[in-house]
Amino acid sequence: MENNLFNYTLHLADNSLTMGHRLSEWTGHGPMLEQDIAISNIALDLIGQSRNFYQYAAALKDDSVTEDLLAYLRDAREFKNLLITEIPNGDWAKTIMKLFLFSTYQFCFYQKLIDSSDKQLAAIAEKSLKEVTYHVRWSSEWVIRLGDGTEESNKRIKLAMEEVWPFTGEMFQPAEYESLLINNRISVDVSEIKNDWMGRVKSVLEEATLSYPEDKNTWMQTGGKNGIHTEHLGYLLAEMQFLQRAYPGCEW
Amino acid sequence: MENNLFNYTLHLADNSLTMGHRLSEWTGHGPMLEQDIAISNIALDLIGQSRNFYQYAAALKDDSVTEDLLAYLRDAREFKNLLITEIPNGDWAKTIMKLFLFSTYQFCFYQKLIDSSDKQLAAIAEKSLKEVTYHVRWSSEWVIRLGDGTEESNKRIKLAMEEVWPFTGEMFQPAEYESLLINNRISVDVSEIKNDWMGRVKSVLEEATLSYPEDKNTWMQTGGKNGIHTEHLGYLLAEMQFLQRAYPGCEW
Amino acid sequence: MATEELQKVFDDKIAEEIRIEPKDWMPDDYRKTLIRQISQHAHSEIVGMLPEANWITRAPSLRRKATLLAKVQDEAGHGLYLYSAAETMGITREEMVDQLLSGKAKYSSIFNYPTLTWADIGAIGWLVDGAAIMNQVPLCRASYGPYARAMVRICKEESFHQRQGFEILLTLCKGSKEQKEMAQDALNRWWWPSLMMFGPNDDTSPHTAQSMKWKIKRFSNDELRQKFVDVCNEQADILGITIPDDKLVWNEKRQHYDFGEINWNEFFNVIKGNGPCNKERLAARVSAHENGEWVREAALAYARKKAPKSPSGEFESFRN
Amino acid sequence: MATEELQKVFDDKIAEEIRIEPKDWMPDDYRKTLIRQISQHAHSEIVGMLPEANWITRAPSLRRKATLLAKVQDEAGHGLYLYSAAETMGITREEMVDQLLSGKAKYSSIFNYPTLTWADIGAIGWLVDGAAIMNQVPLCRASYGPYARAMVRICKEESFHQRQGFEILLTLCKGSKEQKEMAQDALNRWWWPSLMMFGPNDDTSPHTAQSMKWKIKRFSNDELRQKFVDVCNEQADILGITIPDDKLVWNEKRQHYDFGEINWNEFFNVIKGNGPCNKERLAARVSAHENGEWVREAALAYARKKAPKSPSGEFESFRN
Repeated sequence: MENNLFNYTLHLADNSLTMGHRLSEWTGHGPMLEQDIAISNIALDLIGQSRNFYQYAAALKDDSVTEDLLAYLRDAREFKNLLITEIPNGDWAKTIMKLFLFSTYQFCFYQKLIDSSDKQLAAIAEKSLKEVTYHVRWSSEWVIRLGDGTEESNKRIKLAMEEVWPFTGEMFQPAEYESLLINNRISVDVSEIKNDWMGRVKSVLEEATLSYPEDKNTWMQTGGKNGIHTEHLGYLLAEMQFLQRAYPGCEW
Repeated sequence: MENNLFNYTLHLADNSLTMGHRLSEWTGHGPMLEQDIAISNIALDLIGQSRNFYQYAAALKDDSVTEDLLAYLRDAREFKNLLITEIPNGDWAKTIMKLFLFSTYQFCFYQKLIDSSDKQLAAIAEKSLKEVTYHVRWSSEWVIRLGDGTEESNKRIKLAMEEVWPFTGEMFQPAEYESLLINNRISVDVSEIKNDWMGRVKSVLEEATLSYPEDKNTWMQTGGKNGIHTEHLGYLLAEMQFLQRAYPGCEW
Repeated sequence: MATEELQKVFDDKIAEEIRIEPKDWMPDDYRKTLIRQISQHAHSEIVGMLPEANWITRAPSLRRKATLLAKVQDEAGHGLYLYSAAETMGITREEMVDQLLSGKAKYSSIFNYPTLTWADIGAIGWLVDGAAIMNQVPLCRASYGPYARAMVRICKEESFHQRQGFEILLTLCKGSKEQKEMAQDALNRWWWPSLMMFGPNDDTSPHTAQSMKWKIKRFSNDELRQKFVDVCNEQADILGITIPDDKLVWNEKRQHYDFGEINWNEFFNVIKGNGPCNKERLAARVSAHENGEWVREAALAYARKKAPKSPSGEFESFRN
Repeated sequence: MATEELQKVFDDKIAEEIRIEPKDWMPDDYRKTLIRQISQHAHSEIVGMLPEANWITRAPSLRRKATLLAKVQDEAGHGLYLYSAAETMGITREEMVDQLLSGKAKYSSIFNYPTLTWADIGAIGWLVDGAAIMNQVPLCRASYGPYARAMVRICKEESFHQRQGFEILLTLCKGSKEQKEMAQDALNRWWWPSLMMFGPNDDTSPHTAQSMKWKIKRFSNDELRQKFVDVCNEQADILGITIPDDKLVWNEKRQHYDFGEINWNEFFNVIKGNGPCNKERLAARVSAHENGEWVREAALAYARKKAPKSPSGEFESFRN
C-alpha cells in the first residue's frame, strides 16, 4: 500500500515534470513573444505541480529522500510518466496537440483526484486544477486557431494529431500500483474518466474542423507508467540530471 | 613540465574524441550507405587515436587514472579540444568542411609530431598519420565534389565554409602548456605549420571552385585549448558521460 | 532450350547441391522469393543500425564506444553485400530502397523495439544476433550462389558481434546490483521478441515447404527456434540471469527445453506496423534519404562532369 | 504653434521635470534617440533570454529550474513593455524586430558571451542584472513618460533577479571546492564584459551630453561604472571570491576604488559582430521568427475569419 502510494505519487510528479521540461525548451524560441511567455508560464505551473508531488512522495519516505533526489537521481526505467509527456516537441502544432490532449486529461483527472481520500493528493489536485483549467483553454484555442487557420496550419495540426494520438490510450489504462489504490479511494479510476475526456476533446476538434480519430482501430502505445519509455527519455534525463550526477551531494 | 605534457596530451586526445564523437552521430543517418560506412570509419579512427593519447596521459599520472576517467569524468571547462571539433554537425556540407579543415590540420601537425622528442607522442603520431592521410583525401574529394557539383551543393559548401572558417584560427595559436614544451622539442610549434596548412587548403578549395577567405580580416574564435568552449560542448558531454556519471565506479 | 528442360537442369542442380548463379536460368517464383528474402534481410541490417546507433554517443567506455561503432558499421556493410546479392537477380538498389521507404517491403520486426538501457546493446548482440546466426548459418549453404557467399562473410562477423554482446552482459552481471538488474531487465524485454524472429509456427508458415525444396531454407522455423532456446538456456545460466518464461523446463524425453506460448497477437501486430518504434524507424530512414538527396545529386553531377564518356555504372556508389 | 514655440514648451517641461507624453510635440532627434535606445533595450531583453535559457533544461534543482524559467520569462515581459513604449513613438514592433533580425539594430554585447557553467547563471544575475539596474534606475526618471513607467516595473523585477543571482553564487561559494571554483571562474569571465556594459569612457561618448540635457540620461557612463565597481567589491568580499583585476584598490582620496583599464579593443570588436556568440544569438532569433511565421499567419487568418469587422488592432498579439 505504502509503496503503491509512493509510486502513484511519483507517476503524477513525473508527468508534470517531463511535460514542463519539454515545454520549457520553447522558452526564448516561441513563435511570438506573447506565446513564448504563455508557454513558459504553463511550463512553470507544471514544474510547480511536480514539486508538490515530489515533496509529498519524499515525505512518504525517510528524511534522506528529497524532491531533487527523486527528480535527478532516478534513471529512465524508474520514471513513470506517460509517454506523451516525453516525446519531442516537434513544431508548434505538435507541441500544442500534446499539451491539449494532456491538459484535458489532467483536467478530467484532477477533477476526480480532489475527492481522493488521501488529503495531500486532494489538496495538490485542487491547487493544480485551477492552473490546468487555463492550460486547457489556452491549448484548445490554439488547436482551433490552427485547425481553422490557414491550409498550412490545418495540415500541420492534422499531422500532429496523427503523431500524438497513439500516445493517448495509456492515459486510461491503470498501472498495478494505481489499480490497487482505487478501492481505498486514493487513486482515480482512470478508465472512468475516458468518456469525459473524449467529449471534451471531440468538441474542440470539431470547432477546429478536425475529425475525432476512430479510436477502436488505432493501436496505442503503452509502457510509460511502468517505466517502459520511448528512446527519447534517456536523452532528456541525461541533460536534465547532468549537474546533480556530475557533482554528487552538493547544495545548489 | 610534467603537467604541461599531461595537458598537451589531453588536448590532443580531446580533439580526436570530440571530433570522432560528432562524426559518429552520422552513423545510421548518412546520405548513402557507402558514405555512412566511410564516415563511421573515420569516427572510429579518431576515437582510436583519442584512446592512445588518453592512455598515455593516464600513464603520466598514478595508477588510479584511466583513459575512461579522463574521457568521462571531466566537465566542459577541463576539456581542451579545439572548438571546431565540438560544434554541431549541421548538414553534410558543414560536416565535410569541418572534417576537411581539421584533418588537414591534423595531417600537417602529425607530420611534425612524429619528430617529437617524446617517443610516445611520436609513435602515436606516426600511427595516426596513416589514418589522417585517408581522412584528408576523403574529405578533400567531398569538398571538391560539393563545390563543383550542383548549384545547391555549391551554395551549401560555401555557407559551411563561412560558418566553419572562424574556428580555424585557434589551430595555430599555442596554449601556454603547448608553448612551454616547444623548446624541449616535445610539442609542435603550431604557428610554423600554418603555411603548410594554408597551401593544402587553398589548392583543394581552388579545385572545388571555392575561394580562400581573406584571412587577415576574419575575426577568429578562440578558447578551446584553454577550456573556454562553445555552449555546445556541455550538451555533448552530458550525453556522452551519462552512464559513467549515473553509475559511478562501475566496470562496463 | 524449352522451359521444361531448363527447369530440369535447375532441379538437378538443386538436388545435387550445385549452386545457382546469376546467369543461370531459374524459375520466376524462385527469383521472386529470393529477391524478397534477400532485400528484406538487407533492409533489416539497415534499419537494425538504428536501435544500436542510439547508444553510440552514450556508450559507457571508450572501448565499448569503438566496438559498438564498428558493429553498427559492419551492419551497413552487410546491407551492402545483400543489396548487391539481390541486384544480381535483376532489381536495383533504388527499387529496393523505395520499397523500404514506402513501407511496401518489410524488415525484421525486432528492430521496432526501443533500446532503453545500455544492457539492451548486450541483449541485442546476444539474443538478436544469436537468433540471426541460427537463421543464417544454414543460409551459407543456400542454393543461390551470391546469397550463400554473402552469408558466409556475414555469419563470420555476426558471431563476433554475438560474443561481444554476451560479453557486455557478462560484465554487467559481474558488476553492481544495478548493473545486474539492468541485464535481467534487458533479457525480460528482448527474450520473446527474439523468439519471434524465427517466424510463425511451422503449421502456419505456408512458404516453408517450397523454400525447403529450393534449398533456400534448411530447417523449419520451429526447429531453429528450439535450437535457439536450448542454447540460450545454458548461456543464461552462465550469466546468472533468468529467462522470463515459467513454462521453460527440460524435457527429458524430447531432449529439449519445453517453453511457453509466444504472443502471436503481438507478433502480427508489430508486423502490421503497430510496434513501439515502427514509425520512428521508418521516419529516420526516410529523413536520412531525403536529407541525402542533394548530396547524391551533387556527387552524380560532379562524376558526370569529370568523366563524361564513362558508362553510368561508374556512379554506382552515389546512387543511393 | 510654430516649431519654436513647441520647442520652448518642450524645453520647459524638461527643465521642470514634467514628463513628455506620446501625444506631445517633441524634437525629431529626441524621438529618434529614444526609439533607438528603447528598441535596443527591448532587443537586449529578448536576446538576453538565450544565454540563460541555455541552462533551464540543466538547472541543478527543481527550485532553481523554476526560478530561472520565471526569470527568463520576465525578460520576455520586459521586452514586451519596452516594445510597447517604443511603439508610442510611432514605430511598429515588426519594424523593430526586422531591424534586429537584419542586424541593423544593436543589442547589449554582453549577451554575445556564452554561458558555460551553472555559475554563469549566478554571475549574469549578479553582475549583468546588477549593471543593468545601475543603468536603469535613473531611467525611471527619464523625461519620456511611457519609457520611465516601463522602467519602474522592470527595475523592480531586475533587482529581484539580481538578488537571485547573488544567492546562486553564494550557495556555490559555500559549497564544495569545485563549486567555489565554478563561481570564481564565472566572475573571471563576466567581470570585464560587465564593466563594458556602461559603454565607452565619457571622453569618447559623444551622445552623452545631449542625452543628459534631454534627461534621458542622468549620470555619465564612467560615473555609473565607478558606482558599480564600488558596490561589487563589497559583494565579492561577502562571496569570498576575487575580482580579476590586480589594479583594483581603494583610493582614499577619491573615496572610490581605482580599477584597471578596460580592453576597449574587445569591446568594439564584439559590437562589430566579432564576439563568441554573435552569429548564434542572431541565428536563434531568426530561426524562432521564421519557424513562427506559419503560426502567426494562421492566428491572423483565424482572427480575421472570426471577427471580420473588427479593426486590425485586435490582432495585435499575433503580429509578431
